[in-house]
Amino acid sequence: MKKVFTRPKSLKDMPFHYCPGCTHGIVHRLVAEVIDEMGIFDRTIAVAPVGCSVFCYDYFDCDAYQASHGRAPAVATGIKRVLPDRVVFTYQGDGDLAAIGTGEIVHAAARGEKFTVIFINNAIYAMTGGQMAPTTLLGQVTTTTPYGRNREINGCPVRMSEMLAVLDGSAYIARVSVHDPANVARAKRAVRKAFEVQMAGLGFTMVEVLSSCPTNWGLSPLKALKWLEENMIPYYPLGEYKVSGDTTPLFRHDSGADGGLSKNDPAEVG
Amino acid sequence: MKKVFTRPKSLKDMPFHYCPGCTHGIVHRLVAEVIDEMGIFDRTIAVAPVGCSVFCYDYFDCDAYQASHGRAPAVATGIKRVLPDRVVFTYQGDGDLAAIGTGEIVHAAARGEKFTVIFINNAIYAMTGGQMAPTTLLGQVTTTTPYGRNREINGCPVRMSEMLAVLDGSAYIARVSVHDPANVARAKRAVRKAFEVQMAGLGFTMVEVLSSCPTNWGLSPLKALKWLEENMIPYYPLGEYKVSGDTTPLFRHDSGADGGLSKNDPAEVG
Amino acid sequence: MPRVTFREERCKGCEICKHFCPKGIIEMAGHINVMGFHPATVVDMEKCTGCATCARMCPDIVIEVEKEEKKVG
Amino acid sequence: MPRVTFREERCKGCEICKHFCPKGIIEMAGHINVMGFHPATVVDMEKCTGCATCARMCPDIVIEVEKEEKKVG
Amino acid sequence: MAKILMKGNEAIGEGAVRAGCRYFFGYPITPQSELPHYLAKRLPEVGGLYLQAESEVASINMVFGAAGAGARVMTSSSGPGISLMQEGISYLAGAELPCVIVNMIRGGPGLGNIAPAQSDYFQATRGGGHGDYRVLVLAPASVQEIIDLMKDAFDLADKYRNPVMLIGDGVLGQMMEPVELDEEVKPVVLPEKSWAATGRMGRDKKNLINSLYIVPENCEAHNLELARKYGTMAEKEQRWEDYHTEGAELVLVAFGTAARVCKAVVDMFREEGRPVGLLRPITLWPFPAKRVAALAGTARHFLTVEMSMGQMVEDVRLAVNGRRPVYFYGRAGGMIPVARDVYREAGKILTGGADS
Amino acid sequence: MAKILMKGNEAIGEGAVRAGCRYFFGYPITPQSELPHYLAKRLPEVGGLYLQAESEVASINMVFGAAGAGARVMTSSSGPGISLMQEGISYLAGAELPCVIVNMIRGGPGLGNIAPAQSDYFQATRGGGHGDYRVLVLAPASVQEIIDLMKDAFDLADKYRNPVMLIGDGVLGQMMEPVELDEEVKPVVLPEKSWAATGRMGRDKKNLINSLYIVPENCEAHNLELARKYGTMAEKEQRWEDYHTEGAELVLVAFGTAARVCKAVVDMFREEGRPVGLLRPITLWPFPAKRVAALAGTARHFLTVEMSMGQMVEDVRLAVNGRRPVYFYGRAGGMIPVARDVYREAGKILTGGADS
Amino acid sequence: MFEAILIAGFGGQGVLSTGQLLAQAGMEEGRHVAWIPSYGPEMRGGTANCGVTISSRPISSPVVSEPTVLIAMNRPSLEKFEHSVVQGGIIFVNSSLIDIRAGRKDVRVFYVPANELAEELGSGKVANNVILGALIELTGVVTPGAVEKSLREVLPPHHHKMIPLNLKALEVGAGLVRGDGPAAAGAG
Amino acid sequence: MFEAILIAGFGGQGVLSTGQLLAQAGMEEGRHVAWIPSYGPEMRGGTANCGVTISSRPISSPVVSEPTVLIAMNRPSLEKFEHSVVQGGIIFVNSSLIDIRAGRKDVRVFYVPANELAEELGSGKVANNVILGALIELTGVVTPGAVEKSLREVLPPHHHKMIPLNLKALEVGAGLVRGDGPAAAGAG
Ligand SMILES: Cc1ncc(C[n+]2csc(CCOP(=O)(O)OP(=O)(O)O)c2C)c(N)n1
Ligand SMILES: Cc1ncc(C[n+]2csc(CCOP(=O)(O)OP(=O)(O)O)c2C)c(N)n1
Ligand code: SF4
Ligand code: SF4
Ligand code: SF4
Ligand code: SF4
Ligand code: SF4
Ligand code: SF4
Ligand SMILES: [Mg+2]
Ligand SMILES: [Mg+2]
Repeated sequence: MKKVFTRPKSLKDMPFHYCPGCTHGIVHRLVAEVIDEMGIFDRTIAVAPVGCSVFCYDYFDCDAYQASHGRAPAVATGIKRVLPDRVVFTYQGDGDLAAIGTGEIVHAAARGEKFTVIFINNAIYAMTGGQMAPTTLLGQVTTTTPYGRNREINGCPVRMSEMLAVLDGSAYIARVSVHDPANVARAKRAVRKAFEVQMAGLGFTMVEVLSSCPTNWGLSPLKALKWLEENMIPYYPLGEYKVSGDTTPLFRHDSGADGGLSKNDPAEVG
Repeated sequence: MKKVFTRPKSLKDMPFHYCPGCTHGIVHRLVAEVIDEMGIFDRTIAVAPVGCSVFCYDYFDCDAYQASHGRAPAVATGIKRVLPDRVVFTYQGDGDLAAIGTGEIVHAAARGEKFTVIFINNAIYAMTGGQMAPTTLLGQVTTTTPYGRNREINGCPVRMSEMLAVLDGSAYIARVSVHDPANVARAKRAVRKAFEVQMAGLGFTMVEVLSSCPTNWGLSPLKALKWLEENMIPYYPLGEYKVSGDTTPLFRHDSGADGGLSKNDPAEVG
Repeated sequence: MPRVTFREERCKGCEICKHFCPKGIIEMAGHINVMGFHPATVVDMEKCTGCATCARMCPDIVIEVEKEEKKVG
Repeated sequence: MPRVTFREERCKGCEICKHFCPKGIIEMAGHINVMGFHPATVVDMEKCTGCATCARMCPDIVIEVEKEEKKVG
Repeated sequence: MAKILMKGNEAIGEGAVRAGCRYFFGYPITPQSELPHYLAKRLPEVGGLYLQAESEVASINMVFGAAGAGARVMTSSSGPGISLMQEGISYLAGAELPCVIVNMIRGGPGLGNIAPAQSDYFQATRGGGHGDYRVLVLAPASVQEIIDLMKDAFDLADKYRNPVMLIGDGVLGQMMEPVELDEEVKPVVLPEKSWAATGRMGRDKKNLINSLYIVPENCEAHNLELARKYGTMAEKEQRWEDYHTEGAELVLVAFGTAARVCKAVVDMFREEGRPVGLLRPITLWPFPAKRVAALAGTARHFLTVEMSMGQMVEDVRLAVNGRRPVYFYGRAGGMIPVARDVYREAGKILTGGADS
Repeated sequence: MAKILMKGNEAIGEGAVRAGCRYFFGYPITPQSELPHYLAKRLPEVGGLYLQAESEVASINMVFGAAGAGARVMTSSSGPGISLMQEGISYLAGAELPCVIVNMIRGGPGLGNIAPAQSDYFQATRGGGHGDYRVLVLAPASVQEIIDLMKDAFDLADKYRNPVMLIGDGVLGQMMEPVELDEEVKPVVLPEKSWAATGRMGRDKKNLINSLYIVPENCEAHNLELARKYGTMAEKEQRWEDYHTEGAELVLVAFGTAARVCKAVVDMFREEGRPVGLLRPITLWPFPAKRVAALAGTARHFLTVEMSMGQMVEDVRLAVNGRRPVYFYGRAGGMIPVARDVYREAGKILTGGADS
Repeated sequence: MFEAILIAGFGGQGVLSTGQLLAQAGMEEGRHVAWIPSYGPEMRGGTANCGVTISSRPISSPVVSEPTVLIAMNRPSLEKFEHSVVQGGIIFVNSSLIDIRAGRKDVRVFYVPANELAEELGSGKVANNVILGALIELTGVVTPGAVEKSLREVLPPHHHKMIPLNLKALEVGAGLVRGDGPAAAGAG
Repeated sequence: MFEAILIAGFGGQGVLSTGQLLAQAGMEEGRHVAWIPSYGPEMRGGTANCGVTISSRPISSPVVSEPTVLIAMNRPSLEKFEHSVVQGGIIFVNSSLIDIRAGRKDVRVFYVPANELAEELGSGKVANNVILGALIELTGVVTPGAVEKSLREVLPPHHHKMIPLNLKALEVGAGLVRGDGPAAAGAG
């Protein structure tokens, strides 16, 4: 018997504290698998945010930092500038990255800092109790938009990948989702490519992952995946927004309502 | 005899503290003329930044605020949300707006805050002694890039107008220059349009003005204008980046080396 | 026949594996585990293809999948 | 003939007005003003068209321009 | 007057609404989240605005703008967020703008945790920002007192044109207690603010909201003016509660949640007929130094009890000025003192077995 | 040893380079700009990196990353920027990371001005950030002392795994004075940092840079551990200079620029044969309380002289603990005390005509 | 009188609102009351608990670190809090979900198959109230009348139709203690 | 000995480097010295000034608020600082650019047409040094030899060819004071 699927080595063997059906866990696993497969565990450094994924510094078994809210890109900059031959990644939520940490992410991208950002967009501040995030959809009810997010008051949701792709220093930017097996496979390839581009020294790399928060969305885990597919993807089209250097695009970016990706590759193993 | 040119009323009658040939003064005048011409002096509120233009709160004779470095958009948000029928503008430098204030400007734009930002891009932190700004050109020598701005270390200059235009909340965004009479006239029309779009309640408005800093560039006033034209405009193409609603574009945005504008309208009075 | 094993004590009963199993052979157990959830389990291992879709979708890495090694050639 | 007046004490001698005057009639004075600058001045008012380009380019609003009123019609 | 059960954080919100506050700018953080949740619902009901800012830095500067425009405005956060506001608070104090800032203190330093603590006392009372300035700091100890102090907070802010900080912790914020509340919300008559920069609207002199005094002489004059104001505040606004301090040989000094525990301790002693009392500062700045100094004339020892490694104890020592020994007992990192432990510690002092 | 004229701000930079610092992350602000200018040139010469951050918030977090990676690293700013760093400093202290932070204090509050001041004393010594933590604060009074203390600053930071702050003001930063400097820059042997998170690189246990202790019991234990460390620092690292304190009836207490003025004042008195001395704290935290306490045994009065409305005077009072009157003289908003004025004030005290 | 009651279970079992009901009832009766939830980034959907203090004197700390009564709605809660109950205190064990027995000998332990009894009444949601009924009957900390009144305050109007079911659950719980109900609680 | 010298003029007149030269010379002679510029967001290209203190004892505040010597290179500087000079102090007025006279009667005032003299020497840039020469001759605060040595330290190597011109300017200034130079300074 051969193991066709087993827990990646880069993840410490301990349970996640995440809620049932929370896709943070899937993304952790993808990142760990990429680290394992690339054989870079020993020289990888993780930077955890403040958010539901704060304890990811424990889950990833590599050396790690817990950064202050939103500042993971600055912390990663400090690390990578001191240790340029290491592989550094941050793992950040949408409150962390798209709100309080806007300045840090924009300038890390502008400077072309050579680390990888795993950006979990779940359209909510999950850890603190389901407040509106910059990425919360119009009309979405949260604890701080009890009447639904209103464009007049709160403006429109921010598309970070599109915005950061405008900057010259960004080398790889993709938006993926983990709501079904095909997309999980694609997400993993994007993560791998981001790490590769980082290691090639081409610049700033980021993978935005549309992710579910059943608890704060008030939905069952399965309904949450469906909601993600039906509501988030149309507003946040999947695809690669920036592909630098001699790398070729993994998949086409197309802003069609289906996210432009679902027709592509079938689920892929590994 | 009729006065064909005289000091605008909205500017207090006092000398500017700016260096000889500094174009901050031209931009002040344009803004004041627009306020005068639109007859909105009495309900206009200015928000001054920290930067060479910090004292603009004195020059503009309307009510004014002196905001902490980079936070003018947050201050303006507070003002405008309390007094939605007033006309509010911030006046900010590139250090103020594109560095420390990145989070505030991005989110003011994202929320579609209804005020106008006059953004002075002089490719330098002028007030503090000529340090590199996010907008400093590659190769440009400053007090903190004594060997010239290096892409590997500092990344590429940030194009704020392009980046903010990506956001749904921005309603009018233009980049203009004040290095010659034709461009000064065009700059004024952009300022006027920004105020008009603000008053129409369409969203966030910003006019980026390429501006000279003879002192910190180490050039005579005239050479500084020439340097601006020859070096800044190619990297920062002039034009309108966002025109919302039923307003029609003032001028075409074209990223050609001449800034796409010099062929247009001749100098215009008024 | 592939082998699919669940670390039952880590299962949070989210039903994601069940939903995505192409063979429809995963069900939630009637009992609850230490964390208070009804854990997932394969009810008809015969039908399992070892595709590991369940494992790849499980947010809590509860599932391990083994398969006979294919003979080369 | 248009009239161009300079508030000499406010002139910083940047020469911008001089550079952009389409008639080339602005020069810098030999003396310095209280701020230590050689102020700009029109040397040949006859040639002035009252176009106000100088005034519009002056960063320090030193210049005022007056012109005969055009008769309508 | 209806008596209802209310959470501390919600009481802050309702208290603010009843004080005439119509603007809230803030950024989420535990353990104060119920406050923004409450106000996000409540403010629109009274024609007000809840706006979630992109950060605490933005929040405090939005407060700056709104306060300058003459509104009653507040923000709220906890340790890490309050730290980020320090520049803004210094600006607010420098520009003499009234506003209310809530800090529901959590365990620190750094990310620490979200458990109740009092370790931001120095930051609150000494000014964590730069320059010579003070904010008035109120420390309620019950949900009812929260409601009452919110009104005072806004009034004091306007009276002195100065930021007022209300501090509490997760216990105070999350707990529910009965409060008495007027059935109807009475309209609040706000004071005139002729200094507000609202657009001139016909006013003949311009108004300017500013903290820049580039000439040192002017900046010194401004600081002396501020100091005079702080002096008045220190003179007039010291507040405290005496709990069985009459005849107390040992005076406990504690505020907020720690003071609640200390009351139980005092009860334990008083039931045994032993002379122990509690001084509960309600204003932390100005610290009730007058009262402490007076008690130093009668009491023999002081024991400061804090949910920190010892911060307020400095103010107690300064007020006692060496006349009596001042002891300290503290719990840190989100732990709450247990009455029995404080009782033991206090007992040692009463019987002469502790070091100050 | 060559004797050269050097600006204080440049001396900070050269001192850092000679202490083995190779990384600087910062954001421009007056009056410390010559320091980044200097290092932007100098660091690349020694294989180091000068990186201009997008803000002070980013700067201090870059320092966090670099310090966690084991580097000797520093940042620098002034009041407003230091205020913005308070969250980050609390994190650095919480995660026990060594680094050096420079604050060239300017007039406050708010934007204030850029003139020399000492009004960030509370912020520096009490921790302007949240939670119970301390940073070690050094206050040089001459350009030569800057050079000497920079080395100590980095050594102390590493020794205690704690941020060290060096404070000065525009006078100290902008002035040129002669300094003695080794002709050649000696290579510095940096201490091993087995705790640094550098990637495991074969290490069998992972390293983690962290300040989160979600369980209050653990957070308390962490705070107690920190407190023990701070206790050791307070015990071992108090530094001061005595200037004619022997037999002094009146002891002036002043640091930095103010101390320079006070030396002139002491000279004026001593020339008249009057017993006045100066205690110049070199560490502001830990404050040289031992020395002040000892002097309280012999001196009759203390006069604290500050370029603020009175901040360090609290530490003097705490150390004197009521045994002697402690007077205060200060200038604010960027003004520097004038020797003659201090002399007059001190004279009043000596002859019994002032209020404490 | 002084009772410090700790109610603990899974998130979703309604332990917070049960606590609130109890606090409201205490207030209705003129007692000093305080309610406080546990909070923290614990696994969401995981354990939840709250403390309710009801006293004739002002309440010092509302945090219930030494409960006089523990209601353990699931096994982790029993395991976590059993040791903290004061000597002579009371533990209610929801035996529908907890298959172990409490170890303490110095407290009174009652095993209540709350979910089963509630489902017999027609809804598992009132399981807490079964235990609450037992608690009230046993301790008299509040009166049944006050609880009934409080239900009207605590439940939103559109749930008032649930009040009779809630009352029935309370009554079943009380019956257990009195020994006259359909199922007697097993004291350990 | 103690001299506190304030040198003030327009930006670009080289007052800061003149001050540095003086400080360097003081250091060469083993004095305590301090140099400090004024700084601030004043109009750039506007006024600039620096203070130089040279003393046989350690220097307290380097800020020169009460100069023993004022060198006013332009009119605003004279107007701004004249009043601050100590009784019995010295004021040097650059009469090339200053068309007014000092009002103080309790100080010694010297009018030096520094720009004109410097231009006669071949470069307006050494105007400051003409006054510096006069100052040194008058006060002896440093020796000419120390200044010569310092020029080598202060000027970057590629400007060392300017040293003779600088020395000549100093000599001209000294001559003014001695009364044996080409132009005598007019004491007011
Ligand atoms: C300076 C600061 N402000 C606020 C917080 C509180 N806080 C913790 S996590 C968080 C947001 C989490 O949202 P997100 O980044 O989207 O992550 P998620 O929990 O959704 O995964 C906030 C506001 C904090 N810890 N520090
Ligand atoms: C928090 C804070 N950081 C830094 C400064 C110092 N500072 C003042 S102005 C300025 C930058 C000015 O550059 P810019 O915004 O481009 O305006 P300019 O002077 O070029 O017009 C800086 C860094 C400050 N006042 N406050
Ligand atoms: S709250 Fe949301 S994001 Fe956080 S662990 Fe639960 S489901 Fe995941
Ligand atoms: S320094 Fe530059 S931007 Fe500032 S006033 Fe002078 S020329 Fe203008
Ligand atoms: S391996 Fe595939 S077929 Fe087997 S249980 Fe899992 S998903 Fe179903
Ligand atoms: S996906 Fe995982 S956690 Fe969810 S039910 Fe299946 S095995 Fe359990
Ligand atoms: S008005 Fe026109 S022509 Fe006359 S001086 Fe000015 S620029 Fe020259
Ligand atoms: S443009 Fe204005 S300031 Fe410049 S020289 Fe002409 S008049 Fe003088
Ligand atoms: Mg999120
Ligand atoms: Mg600029």
